[in-house]
Order: sequence, then structure tokens, then C-alpha cells
Amino acid sequence: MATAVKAEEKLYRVALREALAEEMERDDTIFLIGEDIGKFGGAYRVTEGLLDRFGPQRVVDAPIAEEVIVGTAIGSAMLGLRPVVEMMTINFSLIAYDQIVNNAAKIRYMFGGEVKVPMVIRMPGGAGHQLSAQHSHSFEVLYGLIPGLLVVAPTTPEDAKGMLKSAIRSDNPVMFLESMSLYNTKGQVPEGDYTTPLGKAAVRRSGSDITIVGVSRMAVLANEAARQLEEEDIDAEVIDLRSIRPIDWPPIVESVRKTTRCAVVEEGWSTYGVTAEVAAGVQERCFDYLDAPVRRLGGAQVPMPYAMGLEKASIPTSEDIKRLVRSTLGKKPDV
Amino acid sequence: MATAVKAEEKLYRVALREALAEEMERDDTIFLIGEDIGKFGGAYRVTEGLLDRFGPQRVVDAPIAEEVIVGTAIGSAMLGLRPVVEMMTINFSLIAYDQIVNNAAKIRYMFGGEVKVPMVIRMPGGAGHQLSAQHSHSFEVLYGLIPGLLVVAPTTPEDAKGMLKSAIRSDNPVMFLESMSLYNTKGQVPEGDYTTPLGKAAVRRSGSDITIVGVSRMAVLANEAARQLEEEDIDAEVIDLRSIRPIDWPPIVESVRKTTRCAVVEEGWSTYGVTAEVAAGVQERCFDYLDAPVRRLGGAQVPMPYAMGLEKASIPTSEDIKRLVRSTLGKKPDV
Amino acid sequence: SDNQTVSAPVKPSPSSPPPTAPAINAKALELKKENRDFLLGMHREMQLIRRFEERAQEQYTKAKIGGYCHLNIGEEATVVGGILALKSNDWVFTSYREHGHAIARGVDPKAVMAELFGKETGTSHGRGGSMHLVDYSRRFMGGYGIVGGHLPLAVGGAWAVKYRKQPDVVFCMFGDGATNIGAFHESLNMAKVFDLPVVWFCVNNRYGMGTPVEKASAVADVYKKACAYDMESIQIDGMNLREVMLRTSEIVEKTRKDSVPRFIESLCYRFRGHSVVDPDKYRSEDDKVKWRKADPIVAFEHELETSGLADEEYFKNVRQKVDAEVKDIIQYADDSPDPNPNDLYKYTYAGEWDDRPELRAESV
Amino acid sequence: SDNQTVSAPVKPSPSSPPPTAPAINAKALELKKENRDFLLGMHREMQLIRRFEERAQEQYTKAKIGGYCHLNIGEEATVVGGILALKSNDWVFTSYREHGHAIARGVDPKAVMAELFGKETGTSHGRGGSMHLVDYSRRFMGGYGIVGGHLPLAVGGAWAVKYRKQPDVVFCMFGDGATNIGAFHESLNMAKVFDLPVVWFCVNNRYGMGTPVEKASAVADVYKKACAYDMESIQIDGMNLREVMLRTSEIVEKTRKDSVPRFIESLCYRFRGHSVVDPDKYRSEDDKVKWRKADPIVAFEHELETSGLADEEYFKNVRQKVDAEVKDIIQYADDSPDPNPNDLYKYTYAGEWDDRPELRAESV
Ligand SMILES: Cc1ncc(C[n+]2csc(CCOP(=O)(O)OP(=O)(O)O)c2C)c(N)n1
Ligand SMILES: Cc1ncc(C[n+]2csc(CCOP(=O)(O)OP(=O)(O)O)c2C)c(N)n1
Ligand SMILES: [Mg+2]
Ligand SMILES: [Mg+2]
Repeated sequence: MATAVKAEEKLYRVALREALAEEMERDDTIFLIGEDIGKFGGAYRVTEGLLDRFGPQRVVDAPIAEEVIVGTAIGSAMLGLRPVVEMMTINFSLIAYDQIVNNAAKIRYMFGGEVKVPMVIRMPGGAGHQLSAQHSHSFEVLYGLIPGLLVVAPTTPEDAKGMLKSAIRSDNPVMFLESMSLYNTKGQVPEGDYTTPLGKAAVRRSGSDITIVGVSRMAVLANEAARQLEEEDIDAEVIDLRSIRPIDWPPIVESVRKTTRCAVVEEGWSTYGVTAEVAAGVQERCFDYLDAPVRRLGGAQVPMPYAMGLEKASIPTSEDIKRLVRSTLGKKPDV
Repeated sequence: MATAVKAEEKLYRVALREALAEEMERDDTIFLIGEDIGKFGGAYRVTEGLLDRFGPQRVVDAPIAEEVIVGTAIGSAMLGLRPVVEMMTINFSLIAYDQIVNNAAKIRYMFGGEVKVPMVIRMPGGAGHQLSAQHSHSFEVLYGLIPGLLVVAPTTPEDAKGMLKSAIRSDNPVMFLESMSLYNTKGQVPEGDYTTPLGKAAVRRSGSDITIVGVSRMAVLANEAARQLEEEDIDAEVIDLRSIRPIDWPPIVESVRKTTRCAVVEEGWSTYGVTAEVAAGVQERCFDYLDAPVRRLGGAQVPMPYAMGLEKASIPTSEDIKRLVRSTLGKKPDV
Repeated sequence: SDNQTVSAPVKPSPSSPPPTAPAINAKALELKKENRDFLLGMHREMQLIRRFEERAQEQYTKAKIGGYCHLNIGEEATVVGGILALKSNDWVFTSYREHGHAIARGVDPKAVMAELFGKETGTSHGRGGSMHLVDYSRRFMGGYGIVGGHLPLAVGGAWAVKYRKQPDVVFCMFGDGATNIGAFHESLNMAKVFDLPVVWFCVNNRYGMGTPVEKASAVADVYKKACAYDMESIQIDGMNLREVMLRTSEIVEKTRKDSVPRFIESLCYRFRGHSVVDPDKYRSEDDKVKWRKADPIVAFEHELETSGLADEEYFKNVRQKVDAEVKDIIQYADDSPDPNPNDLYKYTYAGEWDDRPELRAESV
Repeated sequence: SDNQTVSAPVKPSPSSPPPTAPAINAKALELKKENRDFLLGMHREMQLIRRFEERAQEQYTKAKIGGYCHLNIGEEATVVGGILALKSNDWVFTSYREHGHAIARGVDPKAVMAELFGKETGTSHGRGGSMHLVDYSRRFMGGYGIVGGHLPLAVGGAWAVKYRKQPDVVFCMFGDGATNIGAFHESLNMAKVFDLPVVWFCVNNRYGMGTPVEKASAVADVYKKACAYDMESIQIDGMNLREVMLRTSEIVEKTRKDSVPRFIESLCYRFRGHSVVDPDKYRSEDDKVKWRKADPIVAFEHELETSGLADEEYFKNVRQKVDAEVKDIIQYADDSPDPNPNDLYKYTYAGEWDDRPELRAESV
């Protein structure tokens, strides 16, 4: 990673906006398309101000029609543009799922390499705002599954900016998974033009007792949990998965071989979730080193309920992660 | 399972047809809807003859419009009918994915149990017919992931009939995953009215050295491989997963605790595939019994290529399963 | 605390129900003495919805309500006129902007507010919230959050009605923005191909979030889209209660008779932002002022007044009564128990599959 | 064997290309001497496609071709007239029934047949097969297998053209069945809202698999659907080569000029089943006979003959030449190498991500 010298505290949302603006300045084949990203400023205000700056040709307010929004991006990418789609939330991407899977991901292969599809789909996911069943899910695994896609989930403002730049510069369709709950978080963002590579996990904290692998926002919570676990004399290593396709195995394997224990956590449903692949892959690669089974934690396996109490009970917390860690260490889950 | 006394050899496709016809005779709230299932007789001839028998009200040729086909089924189920959708192949279900996930699976929960959605979506998946990138995938995991759905994949004519009856009688949305390559296979089908429960795996072969868990058609190949492995003095137990959601853990756990080794195989992509969940779940439940990591095998992680040679190289064979078994046993994969 | 939670719904004591329509025709809607009760009943219904929504906004600010919360303020004539034109055996499918829709359909407003509060006594037992109200007993088949996603369900509803040869009509309501999505097209086509008894009712409030209808739709007069399905289609003044009711009723009854789908576009305007947190910067002040002058409640009150059926004194009295009623409604919602966290998995499945341990996540 | 496989495509020696259109107008298409070369060129093109398809069917029976295989037999006037009306800078997106489309666009028929044979020398290097032909150099942007799924891509193509202010038109071809799916609606609407230079060309061959257009579409005259997008739309006789070409060209040139999307419905009929394995039991013999009488090649030959531009002797000669050419084409496909199995993962990604081990499945 080409980290520039100086850095400034910025919001995750602002880091994303900077990446978009800087890339658009650099390359005029890039345009943004989505619902209410222009005049309205974006449902989560990531694109605020960009319409004024780049005009309606490059910041496009589209009808509510996710299939054709994604299709427009694909078709224009095939002809040489570099579209960046904002899907208002990942929940609506299900409507465009056929376009993403059967077109974006497959076109290059099924045409024997004769065309490419350089495009990015940005979309926030996650729960915690009482948006209930149709607006609160994570769904990372739907994209992780698909050959032809690259899938990332940055968790810091620095990564948000650096990885979005890499995604835009990639010649492949990249699913760029943001988290609603991270938009308002702050972090150091290096100045100047830098990129953060796709396809790489990040060790956020080193430790010797256990490896916690976190997906998207859960990597942030895992870090919190790990800090708190110090008090219990538990020294956890935390890995932010960051790249969902491909999974960056070397740092995970190295870590687990060192710590001999592994816990994996995601906000989405863990059965058939991202954590299933991580757990399966870790035991395959580290079997002889493991002192306990790889344990998983995900959101409650229900359509997200609206009532605050039920919703809270559905989303993993740092307390839940601590319990998961303790039990992976063979301790009582509750202290 | 209420197996009747007599049994007859029948095609998988015929067993399905019988289930549909018998259930439709029994309950006139059941109707079939899909593309070309009536006059054309069904792309895979499962529904052949049913239009003549039950008329166009109950065997409905719909426009090519997967979203509204599924939506029609859901809405009519909410009002008390029992629709059975034929999706021509699972590949087209991606267009209806939003309807299935955001409506069929969630309606009961998000309305606090005030309505139910008794419906079945039948759809064949799998490769092997040179149908290339947009028509050859398996996608079981897309449905396995979703709370609110039941997901099954029968592999024998007996199960096809018995499980389809159970699916139709269930008050839940059931994803009934058939396999293109199994339609022409034969097997004993009990006479009379019987049902095979949803949610249950089946031990197809008992053995002591290793447990092979197969998903859909791969359970059939696993059986073949196991038979051939006898020659190598390998005694494999074969479990047909049958139920993808929920997974029926008890027989799998019992088996692996006995054999101490486990290999899992599916036709779809194994990264984030069904096999990921099975491998993750087995190591969680059987860690202290396992003598080797749970190993997985799936299709090549590419959009399915057309050329016969490439396609063959993309689909697991019984030879591949044998190699997987050998390496899970710590032997050289090739003999 | 545990005694604050119950798993069985507490049925509220019924609020005053919406007025029942007599045979709806031009005569029954004339501004005449003999129609007074019914006309005033509808007026009261609009006021109830208006007040309900105003106070919902306030309760949102107080964090009693969470999530998204989309109000019907400004759309009362469209909502009340449209829904009261239906018979009790008709079925309603609608979008997430549906508090008023539910109330007009006779769903208890207490249960509606309790749902907004996320309480066990809510229409959906606190699982759905503002966007997912339901009441099977009123054939109110739900509010849905995926734009256009419920239109296919309405086709299914109409399918079931026709299949069983029942004399019901399915009434499907959606916004102007929803007419640009694929499900709209598939649904209208399917309905016509099979001649299903469904009336498509577009609440054209001119905007889908921040996007005006003419920037999102190739035809700004949404009713014209029905031409592609050879479907009878009308455009009505959605700020005029009596027009909405009369013309909706005519269309609904035609469809009841011949089981041919039809389309209505009701032109109106939302007086608030897209949802309660929307600062609403994308619409001009001029536009807002112009539309506010056409306030459907004020307009109807004016009609009632000039025809001598009611006066300002009466209207004031209604406002007070409605205000008191909504206070009660809020009190009820506030007093109602939260869902029991132990019931988190309940309702995921029906029948034997509900709440089964093998369908939960891995426990830690 | 290994020397039967190469990873680099073997470029075929070019077959005789389709005729280049002069300025297309009524005059240039008159059955007159001065137009003879061009007219006979088009005739030859139709014959080539016919023969290509007949032999493709035969090769399927011999298992040289696998998968689904959808033929253009009967649609030659629609295909040749439509595609030859385009300029070389225009872009074509089409469906899985596209062998003739590709050939008419100037894609080498050898590469087309090689693709059907799954050979490395195929247009898509054997990865795509019959449904996924492509040739970027001809701006032939592909055949697609999900019904209606490529219409959104055509919008994107037109988007790029307009974005770069280029004088190109995107030509998007699809079947009657595809007009009932959501993507159709979203695409036409989006194209009109943004005034994109795309011409929608519906090959209405009256059936989507076994379903006649009137059983699947609320309007059987598909061109009428464009009314919902306020889009100019025409219906043409798709069995009449000169009409197809002239009227398509008029529409395409209008769109080139004003960047406003337009719609064409070309009425025709497929003489074979939906795909080569379809027993085709759902269409009446009467219907088939009636349409066969309108065979577009026979009809055009009749025109040429009565106007004295060619005679049966000439036609026979063309058939022989074309037959020989297709023999060569098949020979070429047969002789071509299979893709190298070691290249299985190649093309999954572009650039640095292609063929990387971490993007393969677990190895056993
Ligand atoms: C498929 C989908 N895309 C986007 C959204 C986000 N969204 C919620 S409401 C809305 C605007 C809908 O406008 P309209 O249909 O006119 O209804 P109104 O809100 O005006 O009543 C949008 C874009 C959504 N819920 N579903
Ligand atoms: C979304 C989708 N649903 C179903 C199919 C299966 N299918 C392939 S072709 C076809 C008929 C299409 O008819 P039409 O659009 O008229 O084109 P034609 O085959 O007549 O050229 C169907 C249903 C598909 N490929 N894609
Ligand atoms: Mg609106
Ligand atoms: Mg057709």
C-alpha cells in the first residue's frame, strides 16, 4: 500500500466521496449512476456535491429500475466507459442479481476474453436502523460465490478511499460493499493519491491466543472485543477479511497456525454465510495446528424484525464476539 | 417414511409427474404455473399430459416473466391457494430472486405470522449439456442461505415423488431443486400415496472409513465412487444431503464420529458453496473425532464453458470423488 | 422487564371505524343533506389520517418510532377516496407509504400506531414496522418495501379470486416511481393476458424520493402507460375526494363485473418529505405552495361549507375529537408491551417448521 | 492430444463478406440494373445463412454441435434486411438465435461455425457456443441467453455512444417473447428518458418456444408497446427483404440524427422448431404451410426473376456456390483445434486477476 506521508481524520462517507471525485478528475470515462445520487445527494450522502461538480452527464439520476441501471453500466463498460453504480442498498441489488451474475460476471468468459467489463457497484448493507425485513440484510455471500466478480468490504475510511480507487481502476466488475453503520465513522485518511489493493486481508491487531476474522463491520467490532478481552488476559489477533472474493488466505493461515484457534464473525446469516467459507477453509489449511474447532457467529437467522429489542437481539455485538472467543478458547462463554 | 408395499421402476421425471397429478387430484387449490409447461409439455417434459388432464386453469402457460410468475404464486398462496411453479431452469430464477427472498421467504415473518405462503418452486439445475455460461449452474446455496425457505434436492425417483408431495403439503415456501441430469434416471417408486419428509438426509451406503456427503446429483456419483472404492479396500459411507435448508446434522455427525473422516461434494462452485457450510458444520460438531480436515470438491470456478472438453473438466466426476476420498484418507489422490 | 412482554397479541379495543360506503354513485356523493353522514364520515377519516401522520412524525422525533417512516399527508383524498370505494370483500396490496391506507381500510389505528412503535399489539406484532402493516381480517394484504415488488403479488391475489370464482376485486396501490420498474410491466401484462380482476391504482405524487416523475418516466402522465396492455385507464384529480371515490368506484365495479384489469392514476402531492427525515430540498417552494393551496382536506371542507353541510365550528370540533383520539392511540401504543425477545425466531416458518432449533443459527 | 490444442486463436482466412450497403433508400433498392450487384449480394447472403443453418442442424445431429442451437431459417429477410441497414460503426446486441445475425454483420462464418463446434478458432474461442457469438471488431456485441437480459446492455451501449458524442446507433434485436419481461420495460423507458441512440428491433416470429405471442402478450401487435414510452414505432413485413432494409434504414438514420430511440417490429416466422431438438408440435400444419409459402428467399427470388435481374440458372449457381462455401466452413470448424483444457480458467477475469490460483476452486 502506497501510504502517503500526511493523514487527516475523515468520515468513511467523505473518504468514498473523495475517491469518486479524484478518480473522475483523473479519468473522464468514469461516470456515476444510481437512484437519487444527484439532486437528492445520495440516500447516504456519499455523492453529495458531485452533481454540481461534474454535471448530469457524469452523475446520473436514474429511474427506479435496478436491472437497467446495472445493465447500462455493463453495456457502457463493454464499450469502454468505467461506470460506478450506486445501489441504494444491497437489498435492492437482488432485483439486478441476474444482470450482475449472468452478464457482468460472465460476459468476459463466455465471449472468450473478447470483451471486458470494468465497472464498480457500490452498495451499503447491514442492519441496526430498524429498517426491518426488506432493508436490513448483508448478502455478501451472494457475490462472493460468483466467479468473474471481485468483492470487497472496506471497514476504515483509509481503505474505503484506497480500495474504491483500486476498484475503479480494475478492469473487472467489482462489488464494493459498504456498511450503512460505518458511513459516520472516522479514521485517518492519507493525503494525496493512493490506492489500497483489492484481494488483501488486513491484520488489524496482533495477538497470540486466538485469531478473530471479521467480515465488514464485524471486523471493527472484533477489534473492540479484542481490546476488551485484554482485561481477561486474552490476547486476540484480529484480521479484517476486507476481500470476500478472493479470500486472502496467507495472512489468515499464518495467524491461525500461530494462535491455534480461530473465530469468525459476520453480520449476515452464518449458515451458508461468509463465515462458512472461512471456517471450512481454515480447517482445511490449518487442521494440524488447530486446538479447537473454528467457531462462527452471524446474525439471527430471521428476516430482520422491526422492533428495536428484537433487532438488537439479531445483530452480533462485541459482547457476543467475546462470548464466541471465550468458548473457542474452551472457557465459559459468560464471565 | 411411509414406504408402501409394492414398488415399480420409474423415471425421476415420471415420479415427479405422478406427485403433481396425485396431489392435484387430492386438493383442488393446487395449480401449476410456468413457461411452456402446458401445450409444449414442459422444457423437460415433467408436466407432459397434465394440461389435458387438469385444464388450463390448473396448468398455466405463463409469459416469459419470471418475477410475476413467482409473484403470482406468492400472492395466490397468501389468499389460500397452493401454487407449484416450474422455473424452466434454476438459472432463470435469478430474475425472480428478489420475489423469492424479499417476498416469499419474508412475508410470514414481517407480518408477524398473520399470513402464510404455501408454495413450491420446482427447478432443475446442473451442467453437462453444453449449455454454457448462462444455463448451466447449480446455485443451491442462494436458497440455502435464506431463512423462511425450505430447500430440498431429491436424487432418486422415490424421493422426487415423496418429497414433492411433502413440499406441496407444507405451509412454507419450498425450493424444490431438481437436476437436469437425473430426469432420465430410473429407480423404484413405491405404489400408492406416500410422502418423504423434508429436512432429512439419507444414508445411502454405510461404511467405516470415511463419510462422503453428496449434494444433489453428486450424491449419486458419490455412491458410484464408493462402490468402486471397494476395490481399493476403502469402505465409504455415503450420505445424500437431500435437505439443503435445514441441514439434517444428526446422521452426518453420527457418521463422521464413526468414520473420523469426511469429504463433501457438490456440482456447483465450492467456494461459498453448500460444501462450505457442510465442512464448517462438521468440523464444529466433530472436531475431536476428525483424523483429517474435511475436504471439499465442487465444479470449476468459472462461468460454464461451452466446449465439451472444457465443460467436462469443469464438472466433478466419480473419478474426482475417488481422488478426493483418497486424499482425505491421506493417500495419494491418484492410484 | 419480563412482565412488559407478552407473546400473544393484545387486541386493542376498537377505535371508531371508517364510514361504510352506501352504494357509491354520483347521487350518493352529491353535497346534499341525505348524504351528510357519509360525507362527514369521510371528512373525519381524512382528518384522522392527517392527525395520525402529524403525530407519527412527532413520535419519530421522540424516537418512539424508528426505521423509515413515510407519511400520507397531502394524499388523504387519494387514500380515503380510493380505499373507501372498495367493498369489504376486496383485497388491498400497497406500498410502504400506507398508514392512512390501513386506517381507511378499517385496520384499527391503535394497532397501526402500535406497529410503528414496534409493539406486540401492532398489526404485525412489531415485526414489520411502518412499512409492513397488515390485517388479513380486513383483507389488507400488506405494505411492502421493495418498490414495485408487490404488484406481482396483487396479480396472484387476483389469480386466486378468479380461480375460486369470487366476486372480489384486488386493489393495488403504488407510486409513480414504481411504474418504471420491470415488475410493473410484467404485472400489468400478466393481469391483462389472463383477465384478472385487479385495479391498478397509481398514487402519482409527482416524485419518487427526489426525482420528479418526468425525469424518471418516458411519459409523465402515468395513466398512458396502460396503452401497452390495451387496458382502460383514467387520470383523476387526487386532491378531490369525491372525484377519487366516484371514479375509483366506477372502475372497480366494472372490473368486478367483467374481470378485466383497469388502471387509475390519481394526481396528488405529498406535503412532507419522502420520509420523515428527508429535508426535502429538491422541490421548489413555489411548487410546494401551489400544491398546499390545493390541500384536499381544506378543499373538501370548503365544499361542505359552501353547500351548508358543515361549518368551521363543526370542523374545529372534529379536529379536537380526532386529536383526542390520536392521543389515545399513542397512549395505547406506548402502553403496549414489546415483543418477547424469546420469540425472535417465531413466525420464520409456518406450522411444524416454526421456531425449530435446527433452523436457528449456530449458538455460541 | 496436445498438438490438437492451442491457446491462441487461429484466425480463419476470411470468407466472402456480406455486401456493403450503398446509401440505402428506395431508389437504391429498386429492382433495377444499377442495383443488381447489391441486390444479388443480399440474395446470396440470405442463401448463405439458410444453408449454414440447414447444415448446422445436420451437424447437431452428428453431435458436432451441442447445447442449445436456435436457427434463423425463415427469418432471413428480417435478419439480413435489418442488419445490412446498419453502418459499420453501429453496434449490435442480440439474442441466442443469432448465427445469421453474426454472419450478416460480417463475422466470419467460419468462426461462427467453429464456435458452434466449440473450437478455439470460434468467435468466442469455444467458450460461448451457439448462443454466445461475439465479434468486437464488427461491433457485434454478442448473443445472450437470458430472454430480455441483453436489452439493458444495449441501453448501456447507447449510453456510451452518447457520452462520447459518437455518430453510432445501437441496434438491439430480440424476440416477441422478450417483450413481456421486466427488463424490456426498464430498457425502453430508460432509453427514452435519456434520449439514447438505440433502435429496438423485435423479431416477432409469432412464438416464444411453444407459446404464441397473443397468449403471452396483452397486445399481439408488439410495436404498440412503444406507446408507453412515447416512442416512434413501426411494424414491418419481415418476410420482405427490401421492405425490412428500407424501413429499418430510415428508422436507424433518424435515430442517428436526433438520438431518440425508436422501435421496429418485424413480422416473420421460424420454419423450424424453437431449437433443433424441438419436435414443434404446438403449431398447426396450416399455419406452417401458410408461412412457408411466404418464404423470404423464394419471395425475393421471385422479385429478382420477374424484374429480369436473375434467373433460376443463376439461383441454382448461387445455391451450389453457397453449398460449397458451407462445406468449407464446416471443414474449417472440424479441422480447428479444441480449446486447451489448461486454459479452463483463462478469461474468468481481465488483467492481473486472470487465471490466478487463488481464484480457482480448492484443488483436491
Ligand atoms: C427496488 C427499490 N429501489 C429503491 C428503493 C428505495 N426507495 C424507497 S421509496 C423510493 C421512491 C418511490 O417513489 P414512488 O414509487 O413514487 O412512491 P412514493 O414514495 O412517492 O409514495 C425509493 C427509490 C426501494 N425501496 N426499492
Ligand atoms: C429469462 C428466461 N426465461 C426463460 C428462458 C427459456 N427460453 C429460451 S428462448 C425462450 C423463448 C423466447 O421467445 P422469443 O423472445 O420470442 O424469441 P425466439 O426464440 O422466438 O427467437 C425461452 C422461454 C430463457 N432463456 N430466459
Ligand atoms: Mg411518488
Ligand atoms: Mg419468438
